[in-house]
Amino acid sequence: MNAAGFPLLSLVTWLPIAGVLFLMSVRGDEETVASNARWGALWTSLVVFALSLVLWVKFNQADGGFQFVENAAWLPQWGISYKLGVDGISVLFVLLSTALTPICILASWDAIQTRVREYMIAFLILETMMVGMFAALDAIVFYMFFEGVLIPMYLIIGVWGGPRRVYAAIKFFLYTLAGSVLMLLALLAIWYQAGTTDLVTLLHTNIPVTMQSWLFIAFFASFAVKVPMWPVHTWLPDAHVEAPTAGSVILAGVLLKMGAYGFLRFSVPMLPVATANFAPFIYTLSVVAVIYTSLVAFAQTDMKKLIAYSSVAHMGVVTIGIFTVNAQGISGALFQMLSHGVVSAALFLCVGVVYDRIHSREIARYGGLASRMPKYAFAFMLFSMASCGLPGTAGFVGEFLVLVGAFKVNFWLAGLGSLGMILGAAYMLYLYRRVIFGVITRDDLKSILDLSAREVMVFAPLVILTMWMGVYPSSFTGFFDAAVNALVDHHHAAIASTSKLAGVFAR
Amino acid sequence: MNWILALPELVLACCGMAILVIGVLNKRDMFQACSMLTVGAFLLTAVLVIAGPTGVGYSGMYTADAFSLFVKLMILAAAGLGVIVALDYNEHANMQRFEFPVLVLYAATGMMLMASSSNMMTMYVGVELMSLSIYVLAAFARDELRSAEAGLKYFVLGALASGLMLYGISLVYGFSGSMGFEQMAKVLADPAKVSPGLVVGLVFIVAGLAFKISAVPFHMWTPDVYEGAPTPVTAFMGTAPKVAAMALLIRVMATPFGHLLAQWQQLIVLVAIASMVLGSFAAIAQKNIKRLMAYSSIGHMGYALIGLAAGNAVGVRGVLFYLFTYIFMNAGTFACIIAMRRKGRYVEGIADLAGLSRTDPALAMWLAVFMFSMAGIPPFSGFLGKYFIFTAAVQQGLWTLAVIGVLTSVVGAYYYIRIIKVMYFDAPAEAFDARPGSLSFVAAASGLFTTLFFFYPAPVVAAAEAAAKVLFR
Amino acid sequence: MLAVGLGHYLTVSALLLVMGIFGIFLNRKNVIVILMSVELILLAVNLNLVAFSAALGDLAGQVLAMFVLTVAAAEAAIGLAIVVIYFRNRGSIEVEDVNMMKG
Amino acid sequence: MIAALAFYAFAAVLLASAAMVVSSRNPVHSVLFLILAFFNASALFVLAGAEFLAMTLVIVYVGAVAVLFLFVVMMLDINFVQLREGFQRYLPVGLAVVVVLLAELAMVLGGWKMAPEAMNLRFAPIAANTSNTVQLGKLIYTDYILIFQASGMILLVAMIGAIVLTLRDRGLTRKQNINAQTRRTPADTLVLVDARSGAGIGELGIYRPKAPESVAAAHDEHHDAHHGDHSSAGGHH
Amino acid sequence: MLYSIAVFAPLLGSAIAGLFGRAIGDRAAQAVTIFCMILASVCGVASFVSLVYGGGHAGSVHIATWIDSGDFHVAWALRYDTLSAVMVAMVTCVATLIHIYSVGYMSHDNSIARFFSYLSLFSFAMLMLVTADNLLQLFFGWEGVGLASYLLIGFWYHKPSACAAAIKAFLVNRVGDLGFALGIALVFVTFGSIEFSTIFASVAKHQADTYTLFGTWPAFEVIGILLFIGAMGKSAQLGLHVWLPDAMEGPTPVSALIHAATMVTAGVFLVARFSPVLEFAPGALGFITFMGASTALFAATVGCVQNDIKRIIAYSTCSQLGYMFVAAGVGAYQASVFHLLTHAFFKALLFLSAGSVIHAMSDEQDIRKMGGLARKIPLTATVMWIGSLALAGVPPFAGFYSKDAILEAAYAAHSAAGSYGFWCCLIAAFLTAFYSWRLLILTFHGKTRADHHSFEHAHESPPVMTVPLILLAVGAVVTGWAFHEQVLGEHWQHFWGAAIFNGPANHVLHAMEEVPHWVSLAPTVVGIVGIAVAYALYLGMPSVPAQLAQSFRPIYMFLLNKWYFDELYDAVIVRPLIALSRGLWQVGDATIIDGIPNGLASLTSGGAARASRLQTGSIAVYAFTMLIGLVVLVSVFLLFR
Repeated sequence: MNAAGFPLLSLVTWLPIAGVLFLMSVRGDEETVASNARWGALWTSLVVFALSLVLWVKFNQADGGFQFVENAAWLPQWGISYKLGVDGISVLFVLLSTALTPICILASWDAIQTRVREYMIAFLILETMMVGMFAALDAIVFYMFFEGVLIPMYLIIGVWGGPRRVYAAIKFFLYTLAGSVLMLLALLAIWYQAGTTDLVTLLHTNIPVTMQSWLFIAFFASFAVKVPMWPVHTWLPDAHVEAPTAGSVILAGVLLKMGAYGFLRFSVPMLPVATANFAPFIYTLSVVAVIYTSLVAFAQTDMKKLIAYSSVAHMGVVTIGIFTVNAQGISGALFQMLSHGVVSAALFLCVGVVYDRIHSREIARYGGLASRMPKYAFAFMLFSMASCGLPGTAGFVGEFLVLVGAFKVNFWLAGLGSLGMILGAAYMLYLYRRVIFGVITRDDLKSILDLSAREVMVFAPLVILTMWMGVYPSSFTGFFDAAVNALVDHHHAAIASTSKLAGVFAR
Repeated sequence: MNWILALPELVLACCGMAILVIGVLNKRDMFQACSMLTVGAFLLTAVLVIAGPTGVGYSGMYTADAFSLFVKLMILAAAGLGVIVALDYNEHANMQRFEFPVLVLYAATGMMLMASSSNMMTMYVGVELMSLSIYVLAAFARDELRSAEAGLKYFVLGALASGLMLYGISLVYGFSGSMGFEQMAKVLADPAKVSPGLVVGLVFIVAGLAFKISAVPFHMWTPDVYEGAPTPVTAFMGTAPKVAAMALLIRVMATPFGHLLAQWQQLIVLVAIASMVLGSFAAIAQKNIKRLMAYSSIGHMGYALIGLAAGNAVGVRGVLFYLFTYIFMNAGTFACIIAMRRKGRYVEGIADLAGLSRTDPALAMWLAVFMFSMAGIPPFSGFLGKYFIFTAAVQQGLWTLAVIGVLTSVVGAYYYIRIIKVMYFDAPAEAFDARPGSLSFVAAASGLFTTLFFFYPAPVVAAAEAAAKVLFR
Repeated sequence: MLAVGLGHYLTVSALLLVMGIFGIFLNRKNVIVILMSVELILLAVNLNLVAFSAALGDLAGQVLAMFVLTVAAAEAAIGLAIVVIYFRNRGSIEVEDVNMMKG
Repeated sequence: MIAALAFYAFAAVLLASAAMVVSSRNPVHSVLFLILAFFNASALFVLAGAEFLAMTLVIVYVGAVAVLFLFVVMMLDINFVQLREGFQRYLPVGLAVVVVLLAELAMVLGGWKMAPEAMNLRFAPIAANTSNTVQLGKLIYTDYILIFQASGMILLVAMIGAIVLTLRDRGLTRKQNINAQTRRTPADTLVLVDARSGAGIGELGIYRPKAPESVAAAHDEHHDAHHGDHSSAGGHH
Repeated sequence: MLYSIAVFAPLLGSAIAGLFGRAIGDRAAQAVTIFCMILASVCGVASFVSLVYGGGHAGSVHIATWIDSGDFHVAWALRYDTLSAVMVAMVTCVATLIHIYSVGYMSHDNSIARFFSYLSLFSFAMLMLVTADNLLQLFFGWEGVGLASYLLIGFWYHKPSACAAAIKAFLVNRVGDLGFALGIALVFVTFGSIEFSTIFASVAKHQADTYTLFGTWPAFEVIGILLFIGAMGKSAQLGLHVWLPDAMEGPTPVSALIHAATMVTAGVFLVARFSPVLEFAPGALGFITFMGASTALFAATVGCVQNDIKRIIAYSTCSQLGYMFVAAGVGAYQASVFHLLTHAFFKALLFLSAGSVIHAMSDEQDIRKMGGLARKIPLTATVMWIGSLALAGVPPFAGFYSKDAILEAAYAAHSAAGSYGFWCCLIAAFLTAFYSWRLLILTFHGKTRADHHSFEHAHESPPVMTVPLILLAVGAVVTGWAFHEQVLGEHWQHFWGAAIFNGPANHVLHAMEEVPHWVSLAPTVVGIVGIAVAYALYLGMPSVPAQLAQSFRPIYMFLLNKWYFDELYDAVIVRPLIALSRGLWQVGDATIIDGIPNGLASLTSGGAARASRLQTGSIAVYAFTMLIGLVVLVSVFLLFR
C-alpha cells in the first residue's frame, strides 16, 4: 500500500507542527529566542525536505494512480476520512513546497528582525498547510488545508509586510475566502451526490451534466481567484508588494499553484462536460490575462509589482494548458507551474536581495548594479531569461508544451496565448536594464555589496533547478506523464460517453 | 409517573436553594465559594444527565431523550463557563454577590426544562424561568447606568416577546385542542387540513423564540444588551440561552409542527437570511467589541437557522454541532474580552486591543483563534460547524440560503480578521493588567478545544446525529 | 346574535391584544406604560385560554392561564425592580431617554 | 340572555378601560384603568366558567401587580403632564400595523373549528359535577406538578431578583455594633488639644466626623467599605 | 565524437570564463576560450572533411532525452550531415578568428573574461542551432544566439543606447520567434513529430494535409510561412530588420560574428534545412523570394546614404541576406547556402576591418570624419578592399560566384517572384557596389576630414588583430572558386548528400546553367558601373552628392531615415502599447477591476453604517421593529402559504 513503509506523507505534513511546538517552548531573552527560532525552523524544514526526498526516490513513475496512500478514519460514518496520497500531478508540488520552505527561511534570516519566533512559526504552519493540501485525497481534508493556508499567510503579510500591508492582507484574505466558500458548497454538493469525499472515488463518479455547470462555476470562483485569473487578479500585486520577501516567494512559488492544482484535481477530472463547455471561456480569460497583465507589468514602477503581474500572465498560460485537456497542454501547464514556482520565487528573492540593502523596490531607485554585483546580475539574468521562456531554462519547456497543446485546439489560442513570449521578454528585459544595466548614480549603490555566502546558498539550488529543469525536464515530466495521460484519457472517455448519451436522447 | 426523569433539574434546583441558604447565612463574602459550588452543582447535574434514563414523564410534559441530553450538556457547559469567567470580573466590578451564581443556576434550570419540554406549558415556564433570571443578571451591575439600561431593554422587549409567544400558544391550543407536542403532532398530521389559525399561532411562537436567539427582526435588543450587561453576563447570554432557545425552537418545529415543514420552512429561511445579512453587515461598523459580538451572534444564529430550515435530521445535526462549537468559541472570546482590563478599568473598544500580540501574545493568539474560528476558517472548529450546516442546506437544495450564507460569511470574516489586524498589525497600546487564572483557563481550554477539535470530531458528530434523529423518527 | 360563543371571546381578546400593541406605538412617555401594555397582552392571552378551554371542554387552558398569572406577577416584580434601579441611575424613565447605547 | 348582556357590558368596559390604559396621559390613571380592566376581565372569566381564575386574577393582579405598578409610578415621581414634541410620530405606522394584524386575526379566528381529533386528545376534560377549583387543584398537584414547582422557582427568582436589584444597605441605617462599642476606649476618640485663641479647628489639625449626608453620598461608590463603625472618627472614605 | 567536441567545447570555454573569470584572470579566460574554440574548429573542420571527402556517413548523435510528454518526444541530438557540417566548420573557423581578433580589439576593456564567455556562449548556441536534430533544439540554439546577441550588444551596459539596442534586438527577434514556435507546433500537429528525419520521411504522407487559418490552405504552406516569419526576425528581413542596424552598438567583433557571419544567417539555414518540406510549398517559397528581394533592394538603398561605417555594413548584410532568401525561394538552396558561406568570410572581414579602422580612429565611426586613412593603415585598407570587391561581386572574389549563381537562379526560375527577385537583386547589386566604394573612398581615400589629433594618432592594429584579417581575406578570395563547382555543379548531390532536397519539379540548378549570357554578366557589369559611379561622385566631384541630397531632399531624408521604419513602429506599435499598458494599469486595474471590490467594500461599510443606524437605542423603536416584523411574517405566511 505505502511504498515508504511508514506514514511518510503524514510525517512530511505534520512534522513542521512539531517544529512549531518546539519553537513555542523556547524560553529566554529575545535574542536567544530569535536565534533558536531561526535554527529550529531551518532544521525542521530541512528534515522535512530530506524526508520528502523519499517521495522523489520511491515514487513509481509508471503508475498513473495514487501512491503512498494513507487512510485513517476521521468521520467514517459520513464518508469523510483522513486520506493522504500523491500521484504524478501532486508529488512534485509537495517537493516544491518542502524545497521552497528552507529557502524562504534562509532568505528571511537577516531580513526579519522583529518577532522572529512568530514568523518562523507562521512559515512552518504554512508548510504543513501547503503539503497537506497537495497530499490530501479527501475533498474536505483538501479544503481544510486549502483554506488553512490563509491564516499564516494573512499574518505574514500583515505583520511583517510593507506600508500598505493591512490593505493587502485583508484584500488577500477576503478575495480568496470569497472564492473558496463557493467551492465549499460545490464540495458539499459532490459529497451529497457521491456519498463520499474520497477523491479517488470521486474521480470516477459521474455527475449529472446540468449539475456540472454549477459545480464548475463554484470551483471556478475559488480556483480562479487563487490562480489568479484575470479579472480577479488584483489582490496578487498588492499582496506581493506588501509581503516580506519570503512571503512573496511562497505566494508565487506555491500558493498560486493551488488554484491551478485545484482545476486539475477537481474541475477537469470530475466535471468533464462542464470543462469542455467552459473551456472557451477560460481560454478567453487566460488570453486576456496573458496580454493584459503583461502590458500592465510593463507599466510598473515597483519591481515586485512587475514580477507579480508577470506571475498572473504566466498563470494564464497554465490555465490555457490545463483546459486544452491534452497531454501536452496539461504536462506543459504542470511544468509551467513547477518552473514558475522556482523562477518567480527566485525573482522575488532577487528583489529581496536589493530590498534588504537599499530598502526600496522602486525600479527607478536602482541602475548599474551589474558593476557592483556581478553574481547577483548573473542570477537575475538567468531567472529573467527563465521567466521569459528562454529554451534551456525551466521556463521554456512548460510554455512550449502549452503552446503545442493549445495549437491542437486553436491557432489563435496558441498565437495569442504565446504573445507572452514577446511581452514577457519586453518587461523583464526592461526591468533588468533599468536595475542592473546603466551607470550607478546613487551614492548608496556605489558601496552595495554582492551576494553574501548565505544568499549564494539561497540562490544556488534555484539556479541549479532552473537549469536542470530546462535541460533535462524529462526527470520531472516523467513523474506526471502517466497521470496526465490517464487524466486525458479519462476526460475524453467521459466526453464521449456523454455525447453518446446525448445522441440517444436526441433520437 | 416517572419522576426520576427530571432528577437533574430537581437536583439542580435544590442545589440552588442550598447555595442560596449558604450564601445568606454566612456573614463572609460568599461569592467565590458559591460560584464554585454552582460549578460543582453543574458538574453533578451533568453526571445525572448522562446517567439518567430516557423517556417521557410527568404526564407527557417532560421528555428526556438523546436530544435533550446533548442540549443539556451544552447548556451546563456554557453556564459553567459563564460562572467561571465571572469569578474575577465580579470582584473587580463590585458585583461579588452570591446571588449571581444562583441566578445563573436557575437560568440553567429553566434552560434544561426548555430542552426537555414536550408541552407548551413546560416550554413557557422554562422560558420564563430562564428569562427572568437573565433579566436580573443583565441589570446586575445596578449602579451602572448601562447595565440598568440593558436590563430594562431586555426586560421590556422580553416581556413583549413572551406575551406574543403566549398569544401564539393560546392560538395553537385553541386550534389544535391540545398543548402536548405529541398530541399536536397527531392533530397536525395532515398539512392540508391545518387551519390558518394554527399557522399564525406558530408564527407568534416562532417570534417569541426568535427573540431569545436574537434572530432578525427580533434581534434589536441584542447589541444594546450585550454592550450594557456586565461582560460575564454577556458571555453567558451569548451561549446557554441561545442553545436552549434554539433547541426549543427545533423541538417545537420538529415535533408538533414537523408535518408543516413546507409551511414554516420559508419563514425560517427568511429569518435566517435576514439574520446572516444583518449580522455580518452591521458588525462592520462597530467599535465596541461587545457590540460586535452581539452582531456576530445574530449572524451565527442565522447560520444555525439554516440547519433548522433544512428541516431534517441532517440539518438539526448541523445546528447542534454548530452550537456545540459556538459555545466554546463564544466563551473563549468573552474570556479574552473580560481580560481587557487596564489599570483596574475594564475596556471594551476594539482599538484597545491594538498590538495585543506584542503585549500579551498568548491572549492575542487565543483571541485570534476564536476569530478565525468564528469566521469559519479551517481547521478550527467553527469551520466544521459551518460545514455541517451547509451540508444540510445543500442536501435540501436550499441553494439561495447556502449561497447567501457563504457570502455573508465572507463579509463576516472581514470584521473578524479586522480584530486580528488590530491585535497583530497595529502598534501596541498600553498593556492590560495581569490576567487571573480563571480567565486564562477558560481562554486556553476553549482555544485548545477550538483548535484541536478537528482531530477527532466524530463522537460529537455522532452524538449530535443521535440527538437529531430522535426528533425525526 | 345574543348568544355568546367562542367567537365573541376571541374578538374581545384580539381587540385587547391589538390595544396592547397599539399602546406600545402610542406611548412615548413612560416605560411603565409599556409594561402595562404588555399586561394587556397577557390579559388577552388569558382570555383566549379561558375561552378555548371552555370551548374545548379542556382544563389545560385554564391551568396555563393560572401559570401565566403567576409568571406575570413575577415578571412585574422584576420589571418594576429594574425600572426602579434604572430610574435611580438615570433620573428618568421616559421612553425616549432610554437610549444611552445605540448604533 | 342575561349572560349575554353581561358579557357585552363587561367586554365593553374592558375594552374601553384598556383603551384608556394606553391613551391616558397620566400613568396613575393608566394604572387605575388597568385595575378596572382586570376586574372586567375577571367577570368575563366567571362567565366562561373559570371561577378560580377569576378570583386569582383579582387577587393577584388587582391586589398585587396593579398596586405594585401604582406604587412604582407614584414613587418615581415623574412629571406626568410633560409631553414631547411629535410624540405621535409613530402613530400612522402603529395604526397600519394594528389594522393589518387585526384583519389577519379576524380572518384567522373566524375560521375556528374544533380540530377533528381534539376531543379524543383532551388532556384534562372538564368534569361536569366537580367545581372548577377542585379540578384545577387536582390537576396542578398531579399532572402539572413539575410545572407548578417550576413556577415556584420563577417566583423565587423574582424574589431574589427584586432583592438583589433594589435592596441596598444605605449608610443611613445604622446598626448597633455592641462589640465595637464595648471595646471603645477614650484614647481612640479623644484628642486633647491646646486651642489658641482665634484659631479655627482646621488650623489646629483637628478633624471631626463628617455629616451623615456626606457619608451617604460617598457610600454610593464605596458601600462595601462601610462597616458601620461610625463612632470612630469619620471621613476616611 | 569529434563533432560533439566541436559543439560543446565552446560551452566549456564559456562556462569557465564566465563562472571563474574573476578567479583565473582575463588572460587565462582568453586562453581557455580561444583554446576551446581552436579545438572546436579543428574538430569541426575535421568532421566536415571526413563527411564530405572522407566518405563519412550522415547520421545523428543522440545525447539525451529532452522533453517527453504524451506523444511529444524530443531529444538532445546532433545531426550530422553536410549542411550541418559545413555550417559547423564555417562557424567554428570564423568564431575562432574573431576570438583571436578580440584579444586585441578588447584589450582596453575591463571585463574581458565576460566578453569571451559571451562570445563562446554564442558560438555554442550557434553550433547547437546548426547541428540540431529537431526543430526544438534548433529553436534552443535560435534563442540561445538571441540571448548571446542580446548580451553582446548590451555588453557596454553603461551606454543607454547599447541597452536599448540589445532589448530591441531581443524583442524584434522574439516576434519572429513566436512565428517560429507556432510553426513548430503546426509541424508537430501535422507530422506528429518535430524530428527532422521523421518529418522528412513522412512528407509524402502529409502533402495533402490542410490547415484552416484565414481560409483553408495546404498545411505545408502555413508551416513554411510561420517558419519563415521566424527566419525573418533572425535574418533581419524587411519588417523585422530594424534591430540589425541598432545592434551595431555592440563591440565590433560582435557585429562581425553575430551580425555578419553567423547568427543572421540562421534564417537562411533554417529555410535550407527545411527544404524537403518547403519544396512542396510553392506559395511560401514565393513569399520568401518576394521578401528576400524586397529586403535586398531596400537595405541597399538605405545603405547608400548612411554615414556610420558599421551601419553601412549592417545594411549591406541585410541586403545580402535578402539575396540568400531569393535563392532559397526559387529553390536554389545550394546557392543560398553558398552565398551564406562566402558572405560569412567577406562580411566578417569587412566588419573586422571596420573595427580596425575604428580602433585606429579611437572609436570614431562616422565616415564623414575620416578619409585618407589608406596611408595610415594600409593593411586594413587592403583587406577592406578585398572584402568590398567580394561583396560587390567582382570576379574572381568569392562574392562573384555566389551572387552570380543567385541571380541566375532567380532568372531561371521563370516565375513572377523569381523575376521580381532578379530585378531587385540586380539593382541592389549596383547599389551594393556603389555604397561599398562610397565607404572605401570616404574612409581611405581623398583628403582627410578627421581632426588633426585623431588622424595623427591613427595607427595600424596589432598583429593579433591583423592576422585574423588576413586569414579572412584569404577566405574571401578563395572560397568562391574553391567550392563553386562542388556546391553548385553537376554533382551537387555528391557534396550535399541528403541534406538539401530538391523536389522532382525543381530543375533550377540545371536551368541556371542555361540562362542567357547577359544574365551571367549582368551582376559584374552593374557592379563595376556602381564602383565607377562611386568614384565619379565621391572622388571626382565631391560636391555633387551633397547637391543631389539637397535637390532630392525628400528621397534623401526617406533613405537616411531608413524608410522611417523605426518611426513607424514607434508610432504604431511601441507608443500605443506603452500608452495602453499605462491605461490598463491605471484605468483597467486600479480603477475598474479594483473598483469593483473596493466599491463593494465601501458599499458594505455604507450598508454597515446604515444597518447600525437602524439601531437607534430607543426601546420603542425596537419594539416596533419586532411587531412590524411579526406582522410582516404573519402576512407573508398567510399570503404565500
